[in-house]
Amino acid sequence: MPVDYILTTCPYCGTGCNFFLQVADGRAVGVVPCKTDETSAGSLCIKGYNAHAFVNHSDRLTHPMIREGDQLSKATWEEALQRIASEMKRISDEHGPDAIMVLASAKCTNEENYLIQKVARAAIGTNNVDHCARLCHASTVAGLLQSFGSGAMTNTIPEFENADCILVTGSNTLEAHPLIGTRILKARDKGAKVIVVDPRDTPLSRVATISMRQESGSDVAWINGMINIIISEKLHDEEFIAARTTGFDELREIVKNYTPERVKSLTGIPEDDLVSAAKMYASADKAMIAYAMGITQHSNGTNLVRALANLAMVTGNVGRESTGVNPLRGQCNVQGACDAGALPNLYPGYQSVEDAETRSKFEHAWNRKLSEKKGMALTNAFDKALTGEVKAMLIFGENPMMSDPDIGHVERAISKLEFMAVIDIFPTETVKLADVVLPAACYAEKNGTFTATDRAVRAVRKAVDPPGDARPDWQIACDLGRLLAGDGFDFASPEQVLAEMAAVAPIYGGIDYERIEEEMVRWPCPSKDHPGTKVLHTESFKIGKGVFAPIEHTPPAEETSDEYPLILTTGRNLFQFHTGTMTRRSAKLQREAAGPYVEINTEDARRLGIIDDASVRITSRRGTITLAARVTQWIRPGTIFIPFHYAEAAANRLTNNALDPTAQIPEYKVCAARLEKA
Amino acid sequence: MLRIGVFVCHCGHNIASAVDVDEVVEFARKLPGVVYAGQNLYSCSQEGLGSIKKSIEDNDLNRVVVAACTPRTHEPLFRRACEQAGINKYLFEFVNIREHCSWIHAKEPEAATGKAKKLVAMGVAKASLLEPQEEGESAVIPRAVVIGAGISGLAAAASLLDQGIETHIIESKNCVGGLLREVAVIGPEDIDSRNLINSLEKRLTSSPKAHLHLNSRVKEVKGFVGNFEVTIAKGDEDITVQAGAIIVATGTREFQPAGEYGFDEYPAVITQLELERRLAKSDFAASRMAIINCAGSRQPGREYCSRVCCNASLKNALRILDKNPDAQVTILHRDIMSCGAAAEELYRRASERGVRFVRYGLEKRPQVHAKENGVVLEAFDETLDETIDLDLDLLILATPLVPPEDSVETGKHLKVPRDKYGFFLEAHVKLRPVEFATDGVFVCGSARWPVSARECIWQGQAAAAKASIPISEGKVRIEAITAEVDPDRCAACGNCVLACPYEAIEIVEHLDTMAAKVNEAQCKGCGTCVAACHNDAIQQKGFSSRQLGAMIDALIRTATEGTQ
Amino acid sequence: MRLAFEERGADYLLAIKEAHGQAAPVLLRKGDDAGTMRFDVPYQMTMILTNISRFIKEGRIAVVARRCDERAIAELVKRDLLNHDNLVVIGLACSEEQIRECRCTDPCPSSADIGHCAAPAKEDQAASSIQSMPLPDRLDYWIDQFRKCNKCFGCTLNCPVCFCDDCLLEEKTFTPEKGIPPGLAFHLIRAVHLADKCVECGECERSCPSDIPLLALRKMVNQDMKRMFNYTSGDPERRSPLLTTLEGDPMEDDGDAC
Amino acid sequence: MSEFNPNILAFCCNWCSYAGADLAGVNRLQMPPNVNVVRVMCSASVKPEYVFKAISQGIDGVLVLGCHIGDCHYLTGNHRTAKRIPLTAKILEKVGIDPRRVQLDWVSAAEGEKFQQVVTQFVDDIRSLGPNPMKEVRF
Repeated sequence: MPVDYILTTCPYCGTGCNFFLQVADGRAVGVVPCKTDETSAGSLCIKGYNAHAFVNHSDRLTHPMIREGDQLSKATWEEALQRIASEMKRISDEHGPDAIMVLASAKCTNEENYLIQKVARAAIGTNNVDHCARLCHASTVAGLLQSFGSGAMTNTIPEFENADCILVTGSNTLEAHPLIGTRILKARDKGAKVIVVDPRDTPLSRVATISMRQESGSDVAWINGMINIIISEKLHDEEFIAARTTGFDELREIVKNYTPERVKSLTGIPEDDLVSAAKMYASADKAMIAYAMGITQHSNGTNLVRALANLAMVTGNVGRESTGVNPLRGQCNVQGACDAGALPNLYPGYQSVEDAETRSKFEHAWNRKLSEKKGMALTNAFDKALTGEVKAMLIFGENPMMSDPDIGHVERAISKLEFMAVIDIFPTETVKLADVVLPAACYAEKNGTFTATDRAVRAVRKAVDPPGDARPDWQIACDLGRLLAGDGFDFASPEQVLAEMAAVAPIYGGIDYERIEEEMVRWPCPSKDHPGTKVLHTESFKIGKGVFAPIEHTPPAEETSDEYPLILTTGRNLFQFHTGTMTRRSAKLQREAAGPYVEINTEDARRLGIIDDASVRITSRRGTITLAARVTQWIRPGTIFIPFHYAEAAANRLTNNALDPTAQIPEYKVCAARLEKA
Repeated sequence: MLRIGVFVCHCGHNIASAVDVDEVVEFARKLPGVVYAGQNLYSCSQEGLGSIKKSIEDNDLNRVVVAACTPRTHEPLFRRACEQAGINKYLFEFVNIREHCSWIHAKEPEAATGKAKKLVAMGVAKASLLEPQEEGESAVIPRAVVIGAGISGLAAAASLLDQGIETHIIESKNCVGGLLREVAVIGPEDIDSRNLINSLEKRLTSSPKAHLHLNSRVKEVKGFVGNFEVTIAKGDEDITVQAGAIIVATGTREFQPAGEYGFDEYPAVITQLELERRLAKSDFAASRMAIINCAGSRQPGREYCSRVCCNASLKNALRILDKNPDAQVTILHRDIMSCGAAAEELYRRASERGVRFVRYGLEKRPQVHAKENGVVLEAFDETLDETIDLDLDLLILATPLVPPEDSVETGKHLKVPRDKYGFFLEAHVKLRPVEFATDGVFVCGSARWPVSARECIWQGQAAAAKASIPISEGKVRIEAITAEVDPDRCAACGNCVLACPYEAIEIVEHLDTMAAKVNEAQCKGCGTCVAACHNDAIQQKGFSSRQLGAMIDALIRTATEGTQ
Repeated sequence: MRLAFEERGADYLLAIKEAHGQAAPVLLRKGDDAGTMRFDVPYQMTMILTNISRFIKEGRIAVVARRCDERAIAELVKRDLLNHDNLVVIGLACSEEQIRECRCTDPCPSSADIGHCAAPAKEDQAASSIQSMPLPDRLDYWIDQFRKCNKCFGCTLNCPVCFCDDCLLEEKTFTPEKGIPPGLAFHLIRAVHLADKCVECGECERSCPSDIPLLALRKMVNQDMKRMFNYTSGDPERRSPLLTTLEGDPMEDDGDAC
Repeated sequence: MSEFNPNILAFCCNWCSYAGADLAGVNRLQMPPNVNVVRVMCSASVKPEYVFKAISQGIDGVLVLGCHIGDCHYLTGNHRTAKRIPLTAKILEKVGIDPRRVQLDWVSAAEGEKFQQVVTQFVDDIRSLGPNPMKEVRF
């Protein structure tokens, strides 16, 4: 047929919208929203509408390349795969398998992530596998596992629409998860109260019922402050607390010190607003919390997540429809990559690598002896590369030269590596430093599944052929697996891969292609006759009782000084996505937000003599970038914001790689900086 | 890299008396892209232009903004200066702070200065987005059309023919000569008007290149400089003439003062032209006469001085005395405008020969009363401060000249403006006399203002000289304000095709799709298509949406951020 | 719906069918398995048709079209953006529910091949209630609505009569806001662009993730077009009054300031 | 809060109304200093987009002036203006902006006095309407 409409899943944020790729003459030429899709309901965001644009871009990698001196030269698949396999074997033989770090990708399918972690664990023999969830929601996974026993969104996207109150913090929802943001708007239009807590006035905060701008890094204070108000106003759910939780008394003791006055001094939030917000949240019948990087990307990220869990449990807002604690995952398959075990401490389905019983289950399934040692986090791997403990990296579809904090540090670390292979669709900043480059197929060119932020497993369908010699990552992983290990990688299709994953990961136990083809299933789904799960923790928590965690406010790792008087925070804008690899190659998206900029408050700008669009230089303790000023009243005075999409002025040259001790997530959201006219 | 120079003009006191030029210069200096800001006493003077040129070179400017008077008159001058200094003339932007600011806010210097800053900010904003343009050229049809065969039209036609230019003359009457045909002699030198008309007519009839269309009217005019198409209605027949230039010499007519001073009521009350007619006859017999000057002019509704009447009254008074030395002639006047030595001599002679001059005012206008075989005129003499009664055989009203009835039509055909009395408005009285703002269309004689026959001839010749410039050059430049399509943006919806008043746009194939295309020679640069286009695929050079958008932004910015 | 191929001699049929549990647009050729056809989901067929027609240079396409599609097609044919000779229109009568959703006053296709014509809606409650607000309240209302806009361009991309590939609203010339929401001008410019072509299919409102009542705005402007120029979009005979001279369309003087 | 001083944008066509404005200047006809003229070749080139942009960003009023119908230097250019601009004002009314903030009038090259009158009247109108509410709106 000359024109086809292929139903598939959006490759951008984790909302998991389905749409039709319009294919004509073998090319992806457009996007049509799917009116009957439960998630998107016939709408999309601007990125979704442009999801076809980068697919045909002339920059696509079309053939394998091997480094010869300063140059990457065209090679055959045979040569390139052999080269990777032999280097991996050599380094494993010389330094042990733990000298190799494998990075999986939140842009790859569940099947591919499963295979990539299997390459690391079963073929190379190391648990050193991680992916960019480390940089976004590692603290969520850690925090919610501890509080609730499950590190995922407790509820689902459509439920937002029916909530009575929605507390959004650290999430610029309308820009970063547009179709979740608009669900919140629908709830608002139906009368729900919306509370937004963010150092920036986001598009959502402008239509919110209450908008509070806290100082970056002061979140524990206002959360504890709200809990304190709720308890002292007797708005807490005693029944729920007694029946379903432990540790309430310790929490009560701790939060007592967080009076509205003290919270104001720590956060800058006016007392009245805090009290109103607390009452509003606590007195709603169904109150949801949504959060994202503004909570997780802190050196106390895990604690912050647990503080939000405290808030939800205190009011009994867990385990029912339109309640819960809802981390909004930012990549099309970051949820799935975690589910599939692309984490150094967890096998597929969140099963600990340190648990002997689990390990033996996997050893049996994979027919291999597996490492007992917990692997290395992505954020630690670059430190270890500098010290020489890590010698090689195998990177699937990640771009640490843009995405990781303190890029200067990453660059130095990569230069120390003996070998780095990168599999990607575009010549990213990281690809340029690789020893071997393999061209991958993008989402439109392969079959598979993505798991959305609300645990919905959604089909990705092949619409067009990959360009040139590019191949899907699952085939590449299988090829590498076979070369390194021989058996265990003979999959003819992603369908077979998911079948194996379902067999070892109970939360996926009942999920297969036949079901995915026709219905939307959310894990946990332990068996074929299980309908999947919308709301988690309905009867009891995964770990039995929910655990209150008494958390104290701690200042961020880096504070302002005379030399660096401003707080720098980073994030997304609507039109670009992450390191810009795809969106900056989509003409319309690029036109909307073409170049790097820093948001600075009108008052600060006046004081510094900076006008809109003026070129400014920003310096942190780690680096300097030059970019355009965007003077706005939408950001707190004293705080500046840089979207991290732009390689020419990469925000992560400036950010701090201070890590959360539990989750090893870097503190992207706070560092000290100086701004001056360029 | 933008390097804008801003030059603010004092225009002597014209601007500087209301606008604080120093302040505007200081303000301009801080605008984005401005590297130089200066001021001139008279920017348009040799000295002013020289200093602008020098600044362009010294400061390596690539955009020039002059804040002075109106682009309608002075833009060519400054554009030329830019060209001489090596900048494409389309990189020049004019800001009008005189007509649009200092002159109309003369009593509010502070507000005028604030507004001047806004206007300068807008001009600079537009200038930063100006682009160099190439002008197109178009051929000129070596033929001229003169509308009107009065003395001005005849003089213009004769002059064109002298230069060997084929000329069509369109006359609505059945003979040439126009209003002058009704006047026997032309004062103050007493020239025989018939001889004058005949000699000019002879120059036409003797030339094979002259085509005189009598009993004809202009029916339609299409086209533009160098390429007009004039349709002439001659009886039942339509003739189409292609021409490179058009001269408007439609002349004037005498105002008929219905109801004033007993006109239409008493047969003894006549107009000056009627007097001319009677004087031309041998049986002229009246002996007691008065002439009222400014009858129907210099009064509310017709405020202007008709310029030719005073001399005509003096001349006719003397002619009456020549015929009947005993005649009593009184001239009632408000001021006698007899400029020049010859006319002043006329006045002296009239006084010497007993013509009585009575000055009247509008407050106490002369009254006319009935009388057998004449009228009684009761007039208040301002000089004597008393009322006098005059028994008259004839009362002559010196009424003003007014535009012919069809001047409205003529104006519409040619798209040229008329003033509030209906006379044609030239582009600028001093800088572009006898030219209309519309290129290729010229005006002469009393069509533009009541003038004497002598001036008619001068102006006819001047218009002919101007009209011959494009014809002898053989080509005209098309100002680079035409519309342009970005075929990659164009959706080929045809909005512009439909909107264009000139049918200058068509949809053509572009790569594998369709797009609009502007025929540049047909495009007149109105920009109607631009407003019809939904996605800015069509832009007018020099008036792009980005440029105008930047002007709006600048206006908003100066309003919110102040003009300090 | 084989009547497209057999009776009306089409080479292709554009319709909606059931696929993967969803209603999906599909282009069929004679003999293809249509599966289960769906007529209950209001996809904007004209928009899909226009996109398809760029790639199908030969052959006639049959399209399942509602009344608003017919009118949208008329607008496009007038502008030579679609060739009527290459189209076969199969009329689909709207259900009562859809008429209610669109507050549609003209729901019945010229030939109702599928379904039965239901009664048109009387008036748009949303539009009239907005119209009845005093100006300051109305402005507040719209500002609150437009603040929800997250510039997905769904209203333009899914619009059957929005035919530009590059949209003016993507430029900063008239809508200088960086980021979202775009300002008031964004919506006003769209309103004027659609004034002489909107067929009130309601797709802008349906595809708006933020539920901005865009159809109500369109209807209000269309009423003005009717009042001022006696013009209704979708009339195959009449060109836009905004592009023609006054001779073509003398203005009704409705006593306004202008 | 100081006295309301409207910030007004006017589009004048080159041939008639700009010349009329010039004539008003030549005749020293005094008028309020709130109107800032942008010269365009024909009033028909005034995109409704300019008006919407200006009003959305807080300009208090937009005045569009062209040649009288029948006198357009570009034949029938201003016929489009005669329809476009009133529609533009109507659309503004739909979203709650007073349509009197956008006015269209015809001023010939000879009508310096009319230019003065139109400007004075428009400034008065805008003064009575008060500041454009969009000035206070932060989207």
